Amino acid sequence: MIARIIVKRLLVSLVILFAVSLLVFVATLLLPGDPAQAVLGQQATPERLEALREQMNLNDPVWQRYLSWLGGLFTGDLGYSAATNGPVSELLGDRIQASLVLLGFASLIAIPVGILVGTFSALKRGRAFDNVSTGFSLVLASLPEFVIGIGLIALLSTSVFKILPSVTMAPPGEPVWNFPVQLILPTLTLALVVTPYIVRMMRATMLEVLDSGFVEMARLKGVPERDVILKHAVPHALGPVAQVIAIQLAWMAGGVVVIEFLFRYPGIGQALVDAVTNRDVQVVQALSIIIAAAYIVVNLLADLVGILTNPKLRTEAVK
Amino acid sequence: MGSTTMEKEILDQALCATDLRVATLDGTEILHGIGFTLHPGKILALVGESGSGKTTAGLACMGHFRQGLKLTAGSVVLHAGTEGNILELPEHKVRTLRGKEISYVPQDPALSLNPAIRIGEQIAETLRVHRFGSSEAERRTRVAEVLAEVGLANDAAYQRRFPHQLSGGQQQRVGIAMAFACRPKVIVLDEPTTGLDVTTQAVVLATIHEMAERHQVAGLYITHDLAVVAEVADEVAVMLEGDIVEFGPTQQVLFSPEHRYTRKLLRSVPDLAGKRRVGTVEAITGEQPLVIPGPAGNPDTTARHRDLDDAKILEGTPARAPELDAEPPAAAGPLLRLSDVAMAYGEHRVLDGIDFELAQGESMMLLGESGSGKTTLSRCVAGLNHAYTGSVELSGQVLANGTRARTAEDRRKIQYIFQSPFSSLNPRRTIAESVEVPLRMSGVHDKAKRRALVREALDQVRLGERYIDRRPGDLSGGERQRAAIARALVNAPSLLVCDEITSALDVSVQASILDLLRTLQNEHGMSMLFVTHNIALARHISQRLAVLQKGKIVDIGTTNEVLENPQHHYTQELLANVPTF
Amino acid sequence: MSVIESPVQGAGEAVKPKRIFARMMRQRQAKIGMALTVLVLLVALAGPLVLPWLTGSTSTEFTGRPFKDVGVFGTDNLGRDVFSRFLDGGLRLIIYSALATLLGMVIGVAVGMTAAYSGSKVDSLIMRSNDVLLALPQLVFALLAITVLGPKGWVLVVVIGVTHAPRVARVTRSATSSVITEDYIRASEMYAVPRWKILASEVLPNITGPLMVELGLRMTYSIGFVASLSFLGLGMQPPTADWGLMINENRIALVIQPWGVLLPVLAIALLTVGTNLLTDSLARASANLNAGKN
Amino acid sequence: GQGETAVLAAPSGPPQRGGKLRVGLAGGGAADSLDPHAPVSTTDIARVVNLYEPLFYRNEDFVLTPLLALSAEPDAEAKTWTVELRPDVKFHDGRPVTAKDVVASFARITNPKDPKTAAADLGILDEVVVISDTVLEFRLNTPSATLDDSLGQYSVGIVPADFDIKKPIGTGPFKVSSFDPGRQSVFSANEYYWREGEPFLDELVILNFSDDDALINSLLSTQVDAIGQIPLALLEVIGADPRITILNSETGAWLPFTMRVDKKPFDDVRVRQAFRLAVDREQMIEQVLSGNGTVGNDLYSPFDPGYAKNLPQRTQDVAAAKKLLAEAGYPDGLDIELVTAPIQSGAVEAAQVFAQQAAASGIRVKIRRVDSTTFFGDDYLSWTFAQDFWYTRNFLPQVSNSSLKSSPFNETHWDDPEFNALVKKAVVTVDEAKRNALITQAQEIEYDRGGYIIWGYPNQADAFQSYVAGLIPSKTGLALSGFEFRRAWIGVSK
Ligand SMILES: Nc1ncnc2c1ncn2[C@@H]1O[C@H](COP(=O)(O)OP(=O)(O)OP(=O)(O)O)[C@@H](O)[C@H]1O
Ligand SMILES: Nc1ncnc2c1ncn2[C@@H]1O[C@H](COP(=O)(O)OP(=O)(O)OP(=O)(O)O)[C@@H](O)[C@H]1O
Ligand SMILES: [Mg+2]
Ligand SMILES: [Mg+2]
Repeated sequence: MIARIIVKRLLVSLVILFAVSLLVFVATLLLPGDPAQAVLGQQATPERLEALREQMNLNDPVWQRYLSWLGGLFTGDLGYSAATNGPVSELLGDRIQASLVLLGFASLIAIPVGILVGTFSALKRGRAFDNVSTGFSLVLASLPEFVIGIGLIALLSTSVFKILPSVTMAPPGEPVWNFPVQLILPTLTLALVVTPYIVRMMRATMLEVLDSGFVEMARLKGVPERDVILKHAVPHALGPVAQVIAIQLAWMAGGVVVIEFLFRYPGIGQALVDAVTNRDVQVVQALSIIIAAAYIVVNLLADLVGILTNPKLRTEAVK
Repeated sequence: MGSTTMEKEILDQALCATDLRVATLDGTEILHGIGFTLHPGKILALVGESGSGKTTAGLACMGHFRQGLKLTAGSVVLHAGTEGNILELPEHKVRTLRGKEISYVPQDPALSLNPAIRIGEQIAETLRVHRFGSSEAERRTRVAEVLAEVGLANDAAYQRRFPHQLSGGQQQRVGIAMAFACRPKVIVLDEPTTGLDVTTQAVVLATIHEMAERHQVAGLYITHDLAVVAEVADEVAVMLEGDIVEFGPTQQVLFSPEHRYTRKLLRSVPDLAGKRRVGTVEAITGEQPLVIPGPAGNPDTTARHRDLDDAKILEGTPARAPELDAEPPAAAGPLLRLSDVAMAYGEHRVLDGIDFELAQGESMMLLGESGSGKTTLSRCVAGLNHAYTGSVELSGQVLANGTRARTAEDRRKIQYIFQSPFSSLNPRRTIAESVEVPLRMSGVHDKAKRRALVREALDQVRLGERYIDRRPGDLSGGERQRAAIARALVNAPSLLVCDEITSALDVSVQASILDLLRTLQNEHGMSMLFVTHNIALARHISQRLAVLQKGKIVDIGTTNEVLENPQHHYTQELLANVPTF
Repeated sequence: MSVIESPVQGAGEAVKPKRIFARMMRQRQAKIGMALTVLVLLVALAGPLVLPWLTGSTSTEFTGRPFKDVGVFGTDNLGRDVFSRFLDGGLRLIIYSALATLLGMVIGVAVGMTAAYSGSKVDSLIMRSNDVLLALPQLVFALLAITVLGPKGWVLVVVIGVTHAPRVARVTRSATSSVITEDYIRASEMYAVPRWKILASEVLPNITGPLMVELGLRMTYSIGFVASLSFLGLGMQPPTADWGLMINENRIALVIQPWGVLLPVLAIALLTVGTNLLTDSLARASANLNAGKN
Repeated sequence: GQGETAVLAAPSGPPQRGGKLRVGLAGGGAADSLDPHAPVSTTDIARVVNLYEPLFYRNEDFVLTPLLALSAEPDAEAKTWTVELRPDVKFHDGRPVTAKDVVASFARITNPKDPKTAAADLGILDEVVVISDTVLEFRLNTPSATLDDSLGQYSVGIVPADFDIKKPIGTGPFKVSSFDPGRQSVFSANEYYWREGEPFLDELVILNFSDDDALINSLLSTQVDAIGQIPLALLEVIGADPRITILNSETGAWLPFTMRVDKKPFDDVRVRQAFRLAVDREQMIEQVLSGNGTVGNDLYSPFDPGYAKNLPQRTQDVAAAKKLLAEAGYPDGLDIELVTAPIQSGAVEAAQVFAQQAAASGIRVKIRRVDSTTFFGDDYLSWTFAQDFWYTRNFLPQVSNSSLKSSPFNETHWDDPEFNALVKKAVVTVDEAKRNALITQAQEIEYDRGGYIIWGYPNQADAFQSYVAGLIPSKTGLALSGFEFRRAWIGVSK
């Protein structure tokens, strides 16, 4: 049954991805400037330009370019970067890895901390802990991410305590995780950006669940408070919180440019801005699809959590 | 009484609550110092209308107060005080009593069972936290045993079901099983049968009765249904706005009530036999004696006086509207004719070839259990479901399927009233704004005229001028339902379709609504299709009765015919299960 | 005592917005939120008017070398008075954010309501398209639009508004679909009230609760987005005084001359905290109203 | 290796050998390359300077100095130049540099199918002929008295005849160990390097940064040893850190406003003059450069021996500007759009200062900020009023780049017959004094009628950890001693 639901969602996701690819392709067509010119720069001769255009298939009709690009996607060929004169996959491979590492570490901190703090807040509703954590998460959630980043750098790296490196600098070919100390600040910043949302959602959902009939019933059955929370309340809050986490993760996948900028982190966000300014169309396209796919995958995962924590969805017929 | 009996009584008591006072956090008192005693093997019924504080009192016995409420005074002592006043015990001590010594059956099992935990596990959990039995295996056996006791299957597969895989009645029985699992001495049941159909209700009531008797459990049974009280309770306490206004053995309270409120409450309960008159206006179903029988069939004089007074007041009201006589209904053929109406939601056939006719000025009751298709059918008539096949004729003319396809005149003639007054009026609009919608849509553009018509309609439903600019939030459920009826009346329809319009309301409110409908029928000769699952209402509202089961009409005829000589075994079963007193 | 039909029934569902507002303002955090929001709005609105009278310079005049302690809060990266720029720099940010939020809300609400109301086929079509838009990375969208059309005010507003729309549509749809099952909608259907009118006058007033909450959230997000775009150099055009731009221009000197960053950061933070507090208490107020329903 | 043990005082005494220098530079991206003849970004230039060497180069005092050549002599009419190569120079792989390699290098640069950066400049080059193993003849189609200058650009490095970009080989003090475009490049010392004792470093790491903030932070947190080009406004503060040393170099680099002389309103010389008079140059230097710069007089090439020092310094004159504008038909002032982009630190800032200053003269400037790619995109060279950035150059090479009809980057569309004639004559004048006189005359024309507003020459400020030694100020405008890391050394073992 679960398998059927998942297969169905997967199919829908594929359709969505397909539509995204179409949109992205059309959107990138609108980018001003000639990609070939962008590669070769000002002094390029018309012959050189023409040759490169041919090489980049810029002279084919639009639909044909789309189809060949789409075909490429299926075979893992993401296209050809104008900037590096090499395959896009080569350019992005390390960056995707780096982004995943950042994302992974940040969520490793943010998710458990967010869930714990949110749960405690809900349990201590109206008391000091709740007020402090609600206040903190409110303020953190209101600060733009670069403000948090700049603050942390000034605090921990350059001004107050000079204990952490402020930028990431792995030598080429070496993965970022070989330098764990350099990962601390970007990870921390990202975690601080994301955690408040999880805290707030967890708190709100927990409050709702704690007010629900079955939690009251568990208490009336004489179940000790610890079990009431762990066995009865928390599992119910996980479904909706998973949705929020998914949205946050998806945002992290594509939206952390500012943080990557700040810490010179070699992730895809920076590559994206670079690619747009360089008119590196195929890189923009590839990145958009990758980010969209990431969004869809995490959402799928969140749905899965929702299904697993809700037996009704698990056992009922596929709608 | 001698002192020995007193002592015996004390020894006998399972729970004694005294001077319970509960208030909201901002100081409004909800319970004004009530007290009662529960005895082993006996059931005390706590009755009263919605909001009178029944649930609050029941939970107070468990030492539990809902968020926003607090105890201000009072004590609850379990079997002769071995534990002391449980309201003063620390939370973790109270926890050890809950579920073990005193347990609770919630009103709504759908909300109170954890949807993510299998039912067997939920029962086992109670056993586990109270260290019932010495091993897991022993507890498993107990789970199976208690499931069997409440009449459910108890095999492993059944225990592995999730709550949503059970029907409402089964869920409720799981709740009862959970409450009885640890063999408690006291059990609090909060309206455990509300929302169940009569047949299921009968089974659940029997279960409760039997369990209480067998295990000598003291029960506190909270309800607003007096018929149920007559079935299960040994004693009755009547609550009104946080006070117990009357207390005594069931027989005494139900058949010779002392308090005026109790009498009023009793008078509002419809009975299948139609012996009592519900409300003050006569139904056109036939003459009813204005007699409320006492326990031994003797007329209850106290009640009688009141009713006779009421009857006097009504003397000016003619039994039938004069114009009704002037215009014989049969002349123009039936007002409404359904032929071969059928409807399906996907694969699921909900209506399966419905045929019937309704004459002008006639009132017909459509009876059936939950899910039998009553709402679906009445919505087909009103044009709210347009996916039906077959034909609906009004005064000989076939109507289009959906309201949008019907003419304004068709729409005016058939009016539909929804079940829940809490949902059928837009909370953001004033009563006048809601009531004038049909006028607006049928082309009455003059604002003053609309206002006048609205006022008139509100008058008809006995809602005065002062309600006109209020919003539904400021109205009680009964008042809202009246407003909804006013909206249906404002355009002077010829057919009123009422879909369980009283089932969300207290009995006393129901009585006044029935009153209103009868008056309308009397005065305006309106036809009515009255949908309900409460067969006890039959004689109080309708001349004809149709019984619907699984999308088919299985019994149809005049009310008397059907009630006295039911043809279909389903109707017979229904009639057998109706709780009466 | 004798009244049977005493109106004891629950206070009923949410009523007049006025009541929500009063209920909201009774909460302490709403008062704080209101105070913060009004304070920042006041600075943003009145700021440009008191220049150069209050600070002695306009927001583009030079008062000293860059990053020096001239004037109350020092100078910025070009030697302009930070305080003057701060006073002059809030209005545009707030207006753009407000417009973007409004645009997003209007589109999102219209689409969400239509989807929920149209039911099955149209609904799933709209919502799947919505998913497509959600999956499309926002930043790519913003970058592309701004690169193609240039960082003009209306582009910012439209870009941000459009990225809001699918999210608002989602919320609106779920709010609408719970309202749409209410019988008063059926009643309007029964009287053949035109569909748009049902949406506008029956549905919309009843989903204002979640919508207001969403509005607050979106506003916060807009402010952050406009500021972030300015931070990346894609937002306001120089020499416009703008809080986001100020942060970008002056952040290299955070350590020596922090005011150029701190003032706008503080203002943005206060504003978003303020709107968030308001939103939160609004949510609570409407939740309380709904809780009284039973 | 975080350099915790670094001393605070600058190291002194003889250079020490060994160690690694990590250099952070802003700019560059995925398009970075190691091509010796097509450097684009700052990081490209830094790499090219350290990997390859041209025949001549401009030293820190902007004096043209032989590098791989020993000398270059023109014939009388400056149509043939004889170049003698430095002997015993070896490529990274140990092979000796021969005349053939030089020929191949220039063939690669001027390849008509794929012309490199310097190709336009070397358009006059007909052929390069091998005379002997160490002597070559450069034969020109048009006489040029300044060919040696053209041979002294960093983008004409000599590479082996069989050069392959995948295995980049040159004669520079460093050779490639690894290269990651847009991220970092690691170079190691060239053991065959011809200069005695140099380089001192074992390893050179060049890191790309896309953000000034990150760049400075990395220096402050000792993750890099030196950074090129810090914002001038931060000079004092960064210098105040005892761990950090500042390298503040005067340069002849310029950041002009460009007015298209063939387009309204700038087709009227009075408008151009009015714009030039509207600028308060001192204030420009103060606000944009925090005082770290030299005032300009609307002339480029300040280090050229022929620079027109005699011309009076132009200053802001609002009345005169207004008058000129009124005469040109703009009595109420005029509206103009200034296109700017972050093409160089200070560019966008200068635009803003200009907008503010010009307002006094009735010039209402609307700034349109675009990104660098757009700026250098399709519309580059056709903006009516924009900005540009040039490194230090001498007059004639600069003119051939930007001030002739045939110049590849003639932003102002400058094409003045009188000016052209003077330049044409100067180019073929071998006698230096005469040539300089002609240059002065040409500059006077620029001063009166030109389309550039050259308000100043920004200093180049770099910062490095105090334990780094051997870096000296350079007038070239290139960061960190003109990127000549061959002379850098680490003062204390880290
Ligand atoms: N948590 C609470 N906070 C404030 N008031 C409450 C709370 N719970 C109940 N009340 C009020 O207390 C009164 C009694 O409520 P209670 O639920 O005990 O009534 P009830 O008799 O059980 O009604 P019903 O038949 O509808 O279940 C009502 O007026 C209700 O509005
Ligand atoms: N929109 C719908 N889609 C699918 N099935 C439906 C829908 N509405 C009702 N049904 C099904 O049709 C059957 C008849 O429903 P209907 O509401 O007419 O019953 P009812 O007799 O009015 O019941 P109740 O007494 O509970 O109101 C039920 O089995 C119900 O599950
Ligand atoms: Mg109750
Ligand atoms: Mg129904």
